[in-house]
Amino acid sequence: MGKETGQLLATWAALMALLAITVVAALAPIGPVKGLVNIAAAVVKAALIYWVFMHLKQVGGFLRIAAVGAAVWLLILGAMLYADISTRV
Amino acid sequence: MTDAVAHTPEEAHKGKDTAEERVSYLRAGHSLASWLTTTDHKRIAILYLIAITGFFFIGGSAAALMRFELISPHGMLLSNEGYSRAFTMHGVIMVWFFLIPSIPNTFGNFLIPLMIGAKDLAFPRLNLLSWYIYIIGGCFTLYALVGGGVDTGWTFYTPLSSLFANGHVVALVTAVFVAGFSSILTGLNFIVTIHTLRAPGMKWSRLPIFVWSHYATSLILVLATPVLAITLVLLAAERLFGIGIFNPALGGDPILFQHLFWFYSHPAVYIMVLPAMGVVSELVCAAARKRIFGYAFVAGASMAIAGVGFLVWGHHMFVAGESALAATIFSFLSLVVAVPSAVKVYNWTATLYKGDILLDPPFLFAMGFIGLFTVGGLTGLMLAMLAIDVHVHDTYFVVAHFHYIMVGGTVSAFFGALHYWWPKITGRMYSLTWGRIDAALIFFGFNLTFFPQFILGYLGMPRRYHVYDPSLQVWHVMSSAGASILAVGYILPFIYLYAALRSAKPAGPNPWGATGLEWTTASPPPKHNFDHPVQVTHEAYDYENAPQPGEHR
Amino acid sequence: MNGLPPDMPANPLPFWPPAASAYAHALDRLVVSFSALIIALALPVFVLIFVFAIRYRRGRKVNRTAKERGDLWIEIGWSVIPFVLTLYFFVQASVLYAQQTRPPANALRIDVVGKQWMWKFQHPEGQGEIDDLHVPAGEPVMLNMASQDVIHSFYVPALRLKRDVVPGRYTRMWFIADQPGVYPIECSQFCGMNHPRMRGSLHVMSAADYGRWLQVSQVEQTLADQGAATYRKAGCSGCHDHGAVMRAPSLAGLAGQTVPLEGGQTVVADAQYLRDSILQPGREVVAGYPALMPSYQGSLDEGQVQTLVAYLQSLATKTPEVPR
Amino acid sequence: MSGRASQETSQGVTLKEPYARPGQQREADFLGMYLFLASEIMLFGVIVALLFADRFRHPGAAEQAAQRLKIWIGTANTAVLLTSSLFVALAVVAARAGKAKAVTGWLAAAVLLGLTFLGLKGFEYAEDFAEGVWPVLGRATPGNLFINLYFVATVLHAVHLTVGVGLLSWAGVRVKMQRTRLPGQAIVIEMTGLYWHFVDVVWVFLFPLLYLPRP
Ligand code: HEA
Ligand code: HEA
Ligand code: HEC
Ligand code: CUA
Ligand SMILES: [Cu+2]
Repeated sequence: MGKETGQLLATWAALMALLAITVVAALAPIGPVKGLVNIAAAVVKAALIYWVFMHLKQVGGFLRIAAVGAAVWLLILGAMLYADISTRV
Repeated sequence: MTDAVAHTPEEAHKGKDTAEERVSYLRAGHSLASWLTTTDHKRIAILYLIAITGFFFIGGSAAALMRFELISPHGMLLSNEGYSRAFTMHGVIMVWFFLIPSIPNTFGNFLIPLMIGAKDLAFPRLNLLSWYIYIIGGCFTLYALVGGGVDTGWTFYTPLSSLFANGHVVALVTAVFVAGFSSILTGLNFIVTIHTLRAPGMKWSRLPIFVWSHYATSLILVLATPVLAITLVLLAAERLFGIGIFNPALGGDPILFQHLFWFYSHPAVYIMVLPAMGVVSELVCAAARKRIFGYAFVAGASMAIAGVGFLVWGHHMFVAGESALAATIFSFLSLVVAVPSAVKVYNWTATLYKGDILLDPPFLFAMGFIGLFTVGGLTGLMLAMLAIDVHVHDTYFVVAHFHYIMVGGTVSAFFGALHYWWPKITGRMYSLTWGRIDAALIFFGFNLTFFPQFILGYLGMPRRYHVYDPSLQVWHVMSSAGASILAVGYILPFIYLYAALRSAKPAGPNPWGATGLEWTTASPPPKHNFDHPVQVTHEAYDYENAPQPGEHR
Repeated sequence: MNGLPPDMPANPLPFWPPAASAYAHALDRLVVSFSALIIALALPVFVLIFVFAIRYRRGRKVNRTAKERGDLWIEIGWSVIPFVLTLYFFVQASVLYAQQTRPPANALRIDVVGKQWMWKFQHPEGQGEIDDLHVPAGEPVMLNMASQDVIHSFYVPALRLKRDVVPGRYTRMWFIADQPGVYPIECSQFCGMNHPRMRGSLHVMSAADYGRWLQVSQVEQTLADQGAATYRKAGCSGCHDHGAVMRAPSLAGLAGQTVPLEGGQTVVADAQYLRDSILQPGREVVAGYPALMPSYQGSLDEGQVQTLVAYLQSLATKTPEVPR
Repeated sequence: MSGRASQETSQGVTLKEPYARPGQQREADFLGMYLFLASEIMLFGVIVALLFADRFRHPGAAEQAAQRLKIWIGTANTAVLLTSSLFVALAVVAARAGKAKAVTGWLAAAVLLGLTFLGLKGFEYAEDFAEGVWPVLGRATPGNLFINLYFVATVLHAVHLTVGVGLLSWAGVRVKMQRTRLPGQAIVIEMTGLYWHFVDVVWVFLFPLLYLPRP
């Protein structure tokens, strides 16, 4: 088993662990924080997949921006939508 | 197939082909199939040119119909529904099937590889695919048109479009959805090309502004278009299955549709104007025979417009029921986005200072662009002012605003580009006199058509009305008269440009004495763009060392 | 027809609309002064392009030396100065707009329903009108607007005001018209086939004329009374009144109160909430009650719901201190 | 067809028309794919934004409605997809090393998992329908809105996944038939893999947002 394969397996294990955490958090009676835990776990999972499986670890700076920059635009959409919906009368 | 074969008898008879023409991309294969399966960016550009011209005339015919109808205050020709269908088809076709692909997919496609010294776009087959996707979208549009049309307006507001409108809403929405993928693929192709295929020495700081503005445009194409795509999917699902996301009766929110629509469509207006700004930057420099004033600022302004342009969409919804806080934020940001536009306009003007100005047709179109864009943009600022918009929203004031930018601006730039690069694309020079007459005709006809609409709008004439108060008729008659002049102005080039194809005057590689790699290769360019390896040693617009314009141009 | 006020001479070449309120005049002033600014910003561009094109045209012998390539301070100057100038107008326009969102408490409330393709108005005294709206001059009037179907937009050019009328929610608009006369009302949001014919007239009347109009068009029941009738007819009383079999919250004094909801949130019982409670009862369920109330979507139209809302709100004013 | 010239370089990489260097071509391929996926981020991002908007507008409704979904199928499917991503990643490693046999093996395994996902999803839909969790006949309750969004999101995801299964199979067959030669054309596997991982990422977000809201 090469070093690279080992890394992939470790990543997979981490992903599965995060999945377990999410499901447990969702079912446990821990109140509204569970929403945050779930989102956070999803973000970490996505980051792992992008970083390792999708080679962001290996590619250059601009490619990294190109790959995940769209998230910033989504945040714009979300923020402005929120600005409207939350303050409507 | 390459050189000197298979001429039509007519051409052989005239025997006027130049040596460049015989080895040009135009002659690399003559069969229809060689065009329809080409992966040469220059040929695909011409495929686009033909297709968008067709759609421009369909959309223009709808405009002609509307302007004819509006001569009388009582509606003399069309039913209410007929008129609604006319402006819906006009808007949809003009926006998605003409203006958005107009400059990028024709001139961008043709010129970006030439300008950066590449053999082709990064993904030539993808480029062809995106033309086919565009054509499929176009077929859906034609189907919706022939099948009786749609009466929702180009904005497809719910719940009218989802629950009430009859007509081929789903077909038309599909058309726009499909065409969107063509946009995405083209944008992606441009970005990758500009990143990876610049010739040795073509640093970012040496890129022509045309390339910069297409780069900015492409970012919007890639990031905004998918939002429209999914929104239209939801709209279709709403209409077909009643999923209720935009339906207030099921707890949905119709305003949400507007948010998503404008999240795309406001950036999309910059898709329509940024390439035109790129064209005008080239034209102004070539006209003044000077380096552009403030290169870094003009290039940066394109990027700034693309970025900030994503933050202002809510200015279309000031009276639609968005919150006052959101409206104020959007209003403010709309003023911010005017700043990079101001930078462009003032830098173009400064570029002309102490220039050596050629008054040839392309440059007249460019100056027309600057003036009309300024009027359109500054009235856009009026619209961005909250209280003013409350009065003029959804009136002819808005109609006038966007035609000033889109028709007076972008279409003028499109014609400017056509006149500027026509000799490069075809190798032949047209009649400059006719070109000048045409530029003047379009400028005059345009103002006569659309200036009265500002007044109509302030008087309170709502848009999408075909019956109106008789006291307003004078302005409408003026507008319709202007539109007929405009129509002549748009048809005329077809005559003299076509005549140029047949004329004996080869243009030579660089008729305007312009800088830019595209002028260093033959006209029309050979199949692989450059006969020699390209090496860039100078910054853009190095007019000090440029050749002089051709004598008879 | 629905054109300019009949008592005004028809202007053969109108280029400024009549103004019927102080607000309209204020807006006109803003527009004129802002137009002056944008002309000032645009004129240099127009003039210079023209002058340069002539002065520096090719073949003319002029001094072309010292070709500048750009200058940071020039760039900053012509971006920042115009921007700052527009900010002044931004503030003014935003202030005017903000005023629009806050109707005065004493405003005369008129309920408006937009439906394909007509405007329905209901006065508090119970008068109903279609496409014609009579209002007193010099008094604040607040329109509480609902749509029966698609989005419409209530537009009175003479007031320089418009507001979309959105299905599923109430939107509001208010004004003080001070110029008696008849002014066109338009629907400015495309709403289907007869959108260009969805027009009406705003009759602004002096206080005396308005009083007379109220007399002449008097109806038996006020809006709240009509609501009370609907309340009984639709069977609301069967659940909500004392002694009903079903356990449902009492509605007396509800309007304006803060209601605790199932799930912990609270909400103020404004017109929008009352409307939603009737048409989408499942959306916000009162804490401690079963979600058993049926939806009246489809059986009551927006106009009837407005009468109900008026009725429920009248209960609040009659008995303000009912403990919940 | 005015076919595109292509040539083999010394490293065995197939160099296509506009490119002069293998590194340049590789960068272009990666950039192109990342940008395409960026556009997909926006596409699915809208659905996510709508889910948030829905939860904001109807507090509590999502928490109620989500309990009607089959959380265990969702969880199992997440595990299935994450594992399939591992297999695809291993296929890429093998492809870069030129081990064609291993590549087809990993790809076949990933395809199988993809099909498992689709099978489970189909079963879940059938159960949903049987229990009346059904989008079309929506009554006027906010919970239905959530369910409808659930259907839009998962169907859209399933369509992407189906395309992914197709791509993986196509790549596997090409490797098997030696139409795609490794390691010279490993880029084919890498690009297909990027797409597959992306579909996985989408699910990683959809899963908690759809299945896990709980009061
Ligand atoms: C190419 C298309 C295009 C472009 C570039 C623009 C550019 C702008 N638009 Fe326009 N717009 C449309 C196309 C376009 N628009 C369309 C199609 C609609 C209607 C859609 C529909 O409802 O059907 C619309 C509608 C529209 C509205 C909504 C109106 C309404 O429905 O009520 C608003 C409101 O803010 C607006 C604002 C602006 C602004 C601030 C800009 C700015 O970007 C303009 C910036 C330019 C300048 C300002 C001029 C140059 C600057 C100077 C000369 C220097 C001085 C400047 C300063 C003060 C800094 N536009
Ligand atoms: C994007 C580009 C674009 C372009 C290029 C144009 C070009 C023109 N437009 Fe259009 N327009 C829009 C985009 C565009 N428009 C949009 C988005 C809307 C909003 C739609 C909506 O509300 O949903 C709109 C709406 C719109 C209206 C408002 C309709 C209404 O609200 O009631 C009007 C009215 O005058 C109008 C006029 C014109 C005219 C006269 C031209 C002219 O410039 C056109 C000139 C071209 C020609 C005239 C073609 C020449 C060919 C012929 C003349 C052949 C004639 C043949 C026969 C008649 C058989 N347009
Ligand atoms: C079948 C019984 C029933 C009928 C009939 C009924 N309601 Fe209700 N209503 C309820 C119940 C139970 C509640 C509390 C649960 C909830 O909020 O949904 C309620 C709540 C309300 C509320 C919110 C009360 C609060 O305290 O916030 C209003 C307002 C209301 N109803 C008005 C009406 C009107 C108006 C009608 C007639 C058109 C009507 N109801 C008919 C049972 C009924
Ligand atoms: Cu109602 Cu337009
Ligand atoms: Cu806009």
